[in-house]
Amino acid sequence: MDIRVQEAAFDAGAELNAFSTGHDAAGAIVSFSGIVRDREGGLSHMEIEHYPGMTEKALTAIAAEASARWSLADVLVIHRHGSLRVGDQIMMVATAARHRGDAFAAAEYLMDYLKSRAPFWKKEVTADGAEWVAQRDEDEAALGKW
Amino acid sequence: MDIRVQEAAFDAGAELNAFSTGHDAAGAIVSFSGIVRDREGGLSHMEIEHYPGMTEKALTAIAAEASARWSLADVLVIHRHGSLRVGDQIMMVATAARHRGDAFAAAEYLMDYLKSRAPFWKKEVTADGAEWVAQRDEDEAALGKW
Amino acid sequence: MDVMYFAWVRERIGLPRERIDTQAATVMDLVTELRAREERYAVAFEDISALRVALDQELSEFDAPLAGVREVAFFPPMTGG
Amino acid sequence: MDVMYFAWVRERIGLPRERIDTQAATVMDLVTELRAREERYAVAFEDISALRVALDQELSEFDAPLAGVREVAFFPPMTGG
Repeated sequence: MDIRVQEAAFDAGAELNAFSTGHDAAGAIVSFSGIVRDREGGLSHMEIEHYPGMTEKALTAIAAEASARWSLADVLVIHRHGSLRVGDQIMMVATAARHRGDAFAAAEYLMDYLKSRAPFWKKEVTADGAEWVAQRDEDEAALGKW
Repeated sequence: MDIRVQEAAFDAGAELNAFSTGHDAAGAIVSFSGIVRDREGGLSHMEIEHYPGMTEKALTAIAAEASARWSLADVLVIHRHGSLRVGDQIMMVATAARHRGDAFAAAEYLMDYLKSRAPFWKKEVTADGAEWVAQRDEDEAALGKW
Repeated sequence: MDVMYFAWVRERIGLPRERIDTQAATVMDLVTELRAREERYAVAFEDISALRVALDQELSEFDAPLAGVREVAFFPPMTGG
Repeated sequence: MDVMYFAWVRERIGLPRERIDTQAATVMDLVTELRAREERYAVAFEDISALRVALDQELSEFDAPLAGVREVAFFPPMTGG
């Protein structure tokens, strides 16, 4: 299990390749990556605040729960904080499993819990000012399926 | 939509990075990659046979159906044929969407249909001989959920 | 019509494709004709529940008609991915 | 105890953390104390259904007891990912 909370940029492709090697029996790899998009137009940049200490604990607990629920060979979580521009990678998760169903379910579970239970907050900064991103009802509702 | 059936190796990380750029509003990217594993020990290599012509048609139809069912910005499918060694990338799919739920569902749908409806056949070659991989009951059953 | 074989069907029959002149009305009729040809065909088509068929590169069924079909392919269940 | 604020709670109150001596028995008692301090606290804690609380870095509830807790954090719903 590899959990990283960092300000620095990362290369999702290079991380995927590194993660994909070395799991003897796990031929199924699922990744999710989140990228800063200018959804409404006019986004200058995004600021991501987090709660140092709790963030790592929360992500580790979520990854441990995923590993308990599904048969996984490995889990990777990387999440950035600080200032990000359009096109930047915000975060990624990856799961390795023998069977693809486990890899898919665990990756989606990680994302659903990370989204609503790990202490990150996004602020979108435009020419008109800055606005904290509101939680989407469907993100909270997504937890109901697990 | 980008569908490739090829004998040549590919770099999943580089493909993921290339796929992740340039979708203006689609910040959610899901990828699946399949890697040759030596599950039982003793695997010399794997041979993948396919049905040229039908393969491309079947993959295109599956990707088109996924695009009709979910709100996707883009779909990538790469599948190799020929002789592959342990650790080689067999294939990958990737989906780009505005919302992660669409990206996850579409990627899993693509895999479920690709697995049982695209004309590829795997043969595992060991020191003891060669054996065609049998379809797993759960792979056929997986189609029932869509 | 062109008849193609893949994976272990190809190996049992010993060739990847052949041209067959047939009056078979359905896929099953064609299978019956092929089984009667030689032992290797009888072995390959012994259990059609273990086989799949494509007509002109579209998955089909064994009771499908062959009228107008140019390419028939027989193979085991797919195992890609 | 250390009280921390994140995102718009931090912005409304105007500081990221402070040391507070309190006899509050529960999180809600602490919120009531804070609201009474100054307008900026009253504004930040106006609608606690829009807030989340963590006790010693674990998500908790507003009716949870504070006995033994060293670090309390208030913040809006998380929006990572």
